[in-house]
Amino acid sequence: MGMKSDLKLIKNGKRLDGRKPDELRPITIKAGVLDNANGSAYLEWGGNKVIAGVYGPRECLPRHRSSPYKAYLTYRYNMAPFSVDDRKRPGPDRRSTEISKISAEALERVIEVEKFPNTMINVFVEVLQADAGTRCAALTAAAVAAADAGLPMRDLIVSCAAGKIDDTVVLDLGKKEDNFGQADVPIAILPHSEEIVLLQMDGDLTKEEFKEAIDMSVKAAKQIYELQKKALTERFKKGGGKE
Amino acid sequence: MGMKSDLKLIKNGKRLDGRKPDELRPITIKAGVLDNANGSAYLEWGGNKVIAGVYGPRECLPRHRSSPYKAYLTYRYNMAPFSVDDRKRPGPDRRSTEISKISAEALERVIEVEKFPNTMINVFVEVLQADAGTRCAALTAAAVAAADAGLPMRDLIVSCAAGKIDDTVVLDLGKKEDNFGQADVPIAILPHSEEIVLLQMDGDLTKEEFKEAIDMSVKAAKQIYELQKKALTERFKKGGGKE
Amino acid sequence: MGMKSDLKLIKNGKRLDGRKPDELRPITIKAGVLDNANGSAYLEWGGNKVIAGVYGPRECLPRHRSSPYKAYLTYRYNMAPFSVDDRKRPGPDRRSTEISKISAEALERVIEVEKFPNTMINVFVEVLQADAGTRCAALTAAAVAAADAGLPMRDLIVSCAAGKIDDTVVLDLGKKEDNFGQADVPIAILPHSEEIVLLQMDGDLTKEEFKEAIDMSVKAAKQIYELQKKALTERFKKGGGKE
Amino acid sequence: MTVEDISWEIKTDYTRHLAKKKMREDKRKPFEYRKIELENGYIPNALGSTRVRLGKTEVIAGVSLVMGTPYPDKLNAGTLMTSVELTPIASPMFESGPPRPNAVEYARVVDRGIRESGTLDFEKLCVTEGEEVWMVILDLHVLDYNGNLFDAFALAAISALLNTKMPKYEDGKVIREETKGKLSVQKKPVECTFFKIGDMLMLDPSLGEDKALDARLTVATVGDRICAMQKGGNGSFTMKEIDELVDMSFKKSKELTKLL
Amino acid sequence: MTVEDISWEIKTDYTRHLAKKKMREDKRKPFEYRKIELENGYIPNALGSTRVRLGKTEVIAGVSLVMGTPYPDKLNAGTLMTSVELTPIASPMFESGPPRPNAVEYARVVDRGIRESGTLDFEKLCVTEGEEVWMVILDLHVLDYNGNLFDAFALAAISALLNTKMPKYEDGKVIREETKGKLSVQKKPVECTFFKIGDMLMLDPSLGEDKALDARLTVATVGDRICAMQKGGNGSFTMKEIDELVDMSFKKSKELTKLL
Amino acid sequence: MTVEDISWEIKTDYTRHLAKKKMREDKRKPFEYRKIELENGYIPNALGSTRVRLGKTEVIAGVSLVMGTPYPDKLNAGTLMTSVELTPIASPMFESGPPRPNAVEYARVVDRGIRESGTLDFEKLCVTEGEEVWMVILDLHVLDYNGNLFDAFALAAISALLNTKMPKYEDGKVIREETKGKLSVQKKPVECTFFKIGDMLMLDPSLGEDKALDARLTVATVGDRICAMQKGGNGSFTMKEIDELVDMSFKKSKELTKLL
Repeated sequence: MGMKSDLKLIKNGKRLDGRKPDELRPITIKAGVLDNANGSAYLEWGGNKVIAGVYGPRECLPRHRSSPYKAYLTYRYNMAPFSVDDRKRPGPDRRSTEISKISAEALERVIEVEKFPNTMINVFVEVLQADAGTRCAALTAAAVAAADAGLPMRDLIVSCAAGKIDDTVVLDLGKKEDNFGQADVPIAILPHSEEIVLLQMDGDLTKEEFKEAIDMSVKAAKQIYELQKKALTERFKKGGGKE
Repeated sequence: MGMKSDLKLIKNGKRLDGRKPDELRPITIKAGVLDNANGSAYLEWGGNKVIAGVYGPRECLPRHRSSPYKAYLTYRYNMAPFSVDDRKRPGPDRRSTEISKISAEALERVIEVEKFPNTMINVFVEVLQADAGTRCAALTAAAVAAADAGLPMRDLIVSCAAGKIDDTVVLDLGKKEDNFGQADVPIAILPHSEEIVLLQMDGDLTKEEFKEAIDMSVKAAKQIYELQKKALTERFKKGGGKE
Repeated sequence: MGMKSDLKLIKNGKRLDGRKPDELRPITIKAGVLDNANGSAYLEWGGNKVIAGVYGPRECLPRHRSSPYKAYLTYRYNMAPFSVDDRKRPGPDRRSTEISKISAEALERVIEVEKFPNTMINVFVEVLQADAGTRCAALTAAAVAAADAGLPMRDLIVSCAAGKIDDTVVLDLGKKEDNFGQADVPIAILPHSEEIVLLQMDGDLTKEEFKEAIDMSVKAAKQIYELQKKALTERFKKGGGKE
Repeated sequence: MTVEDISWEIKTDYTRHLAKKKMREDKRKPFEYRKIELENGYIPNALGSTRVRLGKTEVIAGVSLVMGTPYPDKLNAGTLMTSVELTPIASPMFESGPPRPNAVEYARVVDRGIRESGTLDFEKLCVTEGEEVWMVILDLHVLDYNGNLFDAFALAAISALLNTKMPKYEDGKVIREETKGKLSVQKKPVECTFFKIGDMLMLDPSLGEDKALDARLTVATVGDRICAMQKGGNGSFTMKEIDELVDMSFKKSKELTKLL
Repeated sequence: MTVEDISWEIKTDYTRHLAKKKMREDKRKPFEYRKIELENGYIPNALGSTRVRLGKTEVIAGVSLVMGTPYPDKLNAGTLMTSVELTPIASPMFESGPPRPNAVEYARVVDRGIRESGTLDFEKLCVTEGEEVWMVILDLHVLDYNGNLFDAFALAAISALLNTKMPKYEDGKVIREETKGKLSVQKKPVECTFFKIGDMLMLDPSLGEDKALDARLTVATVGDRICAMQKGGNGSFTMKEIDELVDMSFKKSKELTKLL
Repeated sequence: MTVEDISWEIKTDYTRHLAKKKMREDKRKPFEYRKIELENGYIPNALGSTRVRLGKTEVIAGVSLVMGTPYPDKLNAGTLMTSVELTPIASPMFESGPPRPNAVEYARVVDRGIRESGTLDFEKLCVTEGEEVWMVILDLHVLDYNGNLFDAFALAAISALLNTKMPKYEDGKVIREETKGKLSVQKKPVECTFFKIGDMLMLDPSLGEDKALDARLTVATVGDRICAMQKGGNGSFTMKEIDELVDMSFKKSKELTKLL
C-alpha cells in the first residue's frame, strides 16, 4: 500500500471526494456495447472506464489446452497505454498477469464451463481509463458481458474493494486513498450465495478491521448487483445487436 | 521524408552524382548465384547490393498456414547489420516488417500460387549494402530469383522509385536525395500489363507531380525489365548450378 | 582467458589455495537427492554446488523433435541468479547455450538413446553456487544422475579441466586462477575407453603444454570416477526414493 | 480449414458477387462513407484522446507527451511514435501477443500521414537542443473491428492531436496537472481508403469487403497535397484507376476534415 | 489426454475421496504442517540465502544487493524485486521459458507479504536521495516441487533476508568482500496457505492436494496483524470459513516464526 | 519423418559408406581444403568487410566500430562482440528467428579464436579510461551454407579485421567519413575444422559430411601456439587422434594464413 504522507484523507467524517466511509463512487453499467464480441459490457465506476467482451464457446486453440470435461476459460485484463497518467507500455506485465489469473479462477466458479467440453471461452477486459479499483470494475463488467453472451451461469459475480485510510475502514478506495492509504481488500462474491470467489489483501489490518472491510464490501456488492441486473434487463428489452 | 537543409540537390539541371532528372543509377543483375536456394539473383543498383533467394514450393510449416487453394507465400526483406553506416541490430524491425508485407502482396500477383496448394514458397532478400531504394532493388531481384527457380509466373515485377527534390520530380533517389528530398514514391509494376502491384508515397506532392513521378517510374521500369530478361537469358544459356 | 595482473598464482610450487599443480579441489557426490526427477545427483567441487536431475524417457514434446531411431536428448545448464557474485539474470545466455549444446553431445555418446525411439530424455543441471569449473562439475553430476535414473549407459562421463597459470600447467583451475590464468582446457572422457567426448580450450598453449594438460585431466578423471561410483553404490544400497 | 474459414469463404463469394453487380451489402454507394462519430476527450486521463466510430468499427486514440532525448541526427527536434494494438476484444481474428504485420502497417501508414504532412512542428517540441525534447506518443486502440481501420485510426489520431494539452515542464519535471495551452498542430491530414473488387472501385471497406478485396489504396491528403499513400492486397491497380482514386481522395477528404 | 493426465485424474479422485472422510494421504491432521527444515547461508556466494525443505518440497532463496536509482515517486527509498524461477528440474509440470502466471503469482504474493509488513525500512536503503539506492533482489528457486510453494518460498525469503550481510559501498563501488553488519530487517512476516476440498479445510497442501483443491487461501501475518492475503482456485470460501482460517493463521504463524 | 529427412538419411549413409573406403564424394584428399576465395572490402559501407567462398559455402564478415562504455572489471579496455546470423536464404535448414544454439556456437568459437590469440590490443581501444572505449562488432552473415562454417567465418573475420579502417573521433562524435589509419591487428589466428567418420579423420567438412560426421574438432592457432579449440558431435576422439589433428592444424593453418 501507500506511501507515507501527511495528507489527511478523512476530515469531519468525510473523505476527500465528499463520500461517507461506506459509500460507493457512482457506477453505471451498459450491456451489449460491442458488435463482434458474443457478449459485452461497458462500465464506469468513479473515473474508471472499462469495457468487457466475451467470445465463445468456440474452437479451442491451441488444441492441447482443450479438455474433455470443460471449456478452457481465459481472462485477459489489459490496461490501454493511455489509461494512466504515465503511459503504460502495451502488453501484459506481472501485475496484469496476476489479476488475469485470479479473475479467471473466480469466473470459472460461475460460468458453467462443464457444459462446453473441448471448447474455449475468452474474456477480454480493456481498462480504458484507470482510477483505482480497476480489477474490481473489470470483473464486475466481465460478469455482465458473460451473461450478455448468453452463457449459462450459476450466478453473477460482483467485485468490490474496501480498505483502511486514516485508521478507518472505508469502502471503494479512490486514487489518492489507494496511494496513501493503509490497506486494500478487493473481493468478489456471488450475490446470491455470498460465496467469496476472489480475495486479495495488502497493507496492515487487525482481524477486526479485516472483518469490517469484508462486511462493508459484501453489503455494497448487493447495490452493485442491482446495477448489473438493470443493465442486463435493459439490454434484453432492447434486443440483440450493437445499437 | 527529409530533414530541412540548405543543400542544393540540383545544379544546372544535374543532380549531385551528375545524373539527369529521369536517369537511373547503374544497375547490374545476375541470376543463379546461390547453390542452396531453388532460384536466386544478385543485383547491384547504385551502391545497393542485394541478393535474393527463393525456396519452394515445399512442405508448408507451420501446417495451419497451408491453404487448399494456393501456396503460402512469404517474403523476408532483411538488412545485414553491416549494410548501413550505423550498424543495424539483427532481426526484423517495424520498417522491414512493413516492406516484407507489401512486397509479398505484390509478388503474389505474379507467382501462380494457385498451382501449388498446400505448399509454401519462401522468398528471402538480403540487403548487403544499402544506398537508398533498397525495397525496390530487393523486389526487382526477388522477381528474377522467382523466375530462376522456375516458378510459373504471369509476368515479372519491376520496382522503381521516383521522388521530388528541389521542387523537381526525379527518378531513383540517391542517399542524400532521400535524406534531404521532399517526396519519395516507390512503385512496382508488371512490365507487360503495366498493372501497379506496389505503391507507397511519402512527402509532399501535388496531383500533377504525383502523376509525373509515376510516369517516370513506369518508363524506367521498361529499362530495368530489359536487364532482368538479360540476366535470365544468360542464366539459361549457361545452364543450372552455381558457377 | 584472464586479465593481465601482477598476481603471483604459484609460490614455492604451491597454488593460492595450497594445492599442488596436479591436485584436484575436494569433491563430494551424492546420488538420488530429488524426489520428482527420475534420477538426480548433488555435487560439491571446491566452492561449486551443482544439482542434476534427469527426466525420461518420456513423451517427446514438441512432437516434431521425436525420432524413430533414438530418444531426443536435451541438456540444460542453468546458473541460479544467486550463484555468482554479481547477480545473473534468470534464463539462458549465450555462454550457457553453448555449454548446454556441447554437454548434450557428450552425453549422447554414453546414454543408449537408440533404445528409446520416439521419446525424449531431459537433463537439467542447476548451478547453485559457482566457483570456476562449473561446466565440468555439471556434466560430472549429470552422468551420475543419468545412471541414477537407471538409463542404460555405455560408460559414465567424467569431466575435468586443466590449464596454465604462471607458465605452469595445473589441474582444475580455481576462481582466481581462472580469472588471471593463461589457458583453460575443459574435457570430458569416458573413464573406461578414455574416449574424449568434450573438449574446449581457450588461452595460449604450445602443443606440449596442451598434451600435458590433457594427460593431467585424464589422470584426474580416474579419481573422480571412483567418487561417482561410490555415490552410485551408496545410492543403490539405500534403495530408491529421496531420503 | 475450420468452420470459420468456410463461413468466410461463403461471405466473400457473396461480397464479390454483389460487387460484380455494382452493389454493396449495406446498400452504400461506391464512394460513400459509413456514419462517422467523433468524441474528443473521451479519456480524461490522457492529454489528448478521441473515440471514433466508423459504422460499427470503434477505435480510440490517446496521446502522451514524455520528455526524452532527440535522435542523434536531429538534435533540435522532438519525436513521434505511433503504436497500434489490435486487442483481441475487437475481433475473433485478433490474437494476443506482439504486434503482427497488420498492426505494424496500420501504425506506419497513420504515422506517415501525420509526419509527412508537417502536422507537428518538431522543432517546437525541442526543449534543450541535443538533450531534452518532447516525445509525442500516439496510441491507437481498437475495440470493435468492422473494416477500414486505416481511416478510423487516422481520424482518431489527428483529432486527438488537435485536442492535446501541453503539460508544464519545470525544473526537469513534467507536471501533468498543470497545462499550458495546446500542442501546436499545423495541419489536418486525413486518410481515405479505397479498394477494388473485380473492376469496381469503392471507398471505406466494411469487414466483409476488407476480407474480399483484391487491392486497397490509402491516400493521405492535406489541402491540395498528397502526403502519404499505401497500396495493399494481392491485386493491382491500373494507372488510370489510381488517378481516379487520387482525384476522389481530394473530394472525400473535405468531408472528413469537416468533422475535425 | 496424455497418460500423465489420466494418472493425475485418478490421484485427484482419490485425494478428494479421502478429504470427504476427513483424511489425508500422508496421515496428517488438517492443520498440520509437514516437517520443515531451514538451512541459512546455504549459498556462501550470496549475501543472504536459505534453503527450505517443506516435506519433499525444496526451495532456495538468495538475496542480492545492487546499487540502483530510486523510483521517480519515491526518491528517498530503496527498492525490492522478487523473482521466481520454476526450473524444470523441480517437476515434470514445469517448462523452460519465460515466467508463467503461476510463477508470477508466487513472486507477487511473497513480495507483498514482505513489502506490506514493513519488513524492510526502504528509507534506510537510500544512499543519496534521488540518485543512489540499494535494490534488494530476492531470487526464489525451486529444486523439488511437492506442493505449497507459497509457504516454502515465503519462509526462505524472510529467513534469507534475516541473514543478509550488507556489502560496503565506497567511492561509487560496491565492495562485496567487505561487509558492514546486516541488512536491517524489522519484521518477520510468515505466510500460511490453507485449502478446501469439498467442505474440508486444511493447511499446507501436498502435491496431490495442490492439484485436487477447490480453493486456496494464503494469509501473511506479522504478530497480530494481517499484511497480505491471496485466494486462488476455482472454488469459493464462505465468510465464516475465511474467518476461521484467519484465526488459524495467527496460530500457525507462531510455529513458523519460531523457526526463524 | 519428412521426405527431406529421408533424403538426408540416404545421403548420410552414402557419405559414411565412402568414408569407410577412405573416399570423399568430391574426390578430395582427407586433409585438403576446398577452393578458398577472399574478397576484401566487399561492403564499402562497412569499415571492414570480407566475403569468403569456401567451395560453395559463402559468408560475409562486416566490422563496425561503435563508441561505448567499458566493462566494470576492465575499465581501460575496449570490447569485442561477435554475432552470427544464419539467414534462411543460405539453407533450407535455417529458420528465421532468434539465434539458435548452432549460431551461438559458431559466434563464440570464432570470438574465442580472436580474443584469446591477442589479435586485438584492447587497451589501445580505450579512449577515456572508465568512460569511452571502442566496441568492435563483428557481424558474420552466411549466404550459402555448404559445410564448415567455422573456418569460413573465422577466415572472413580475421581478414575483415585486418582491413578495418579506424574512423575519426572528435568532440564526442564518431566521424565515419574520415578515417585515420587502420584498426591495430597484432595477430592472424586461423581455425581448422577436422572431423571423423568411423575411424577416418578429415578436414573441411562439406555439407553432407557436416551432417554425417561423428565428431568434429576445431583448432584455432596462431604461429606455433594453440589459442582455442572446440569439439562437437555425438562421437568421440581418442587422445592419439587429437594429437594428430593438433599437429595437422599447424600445417594447414600455414596455408590459410597465406591467404590473408
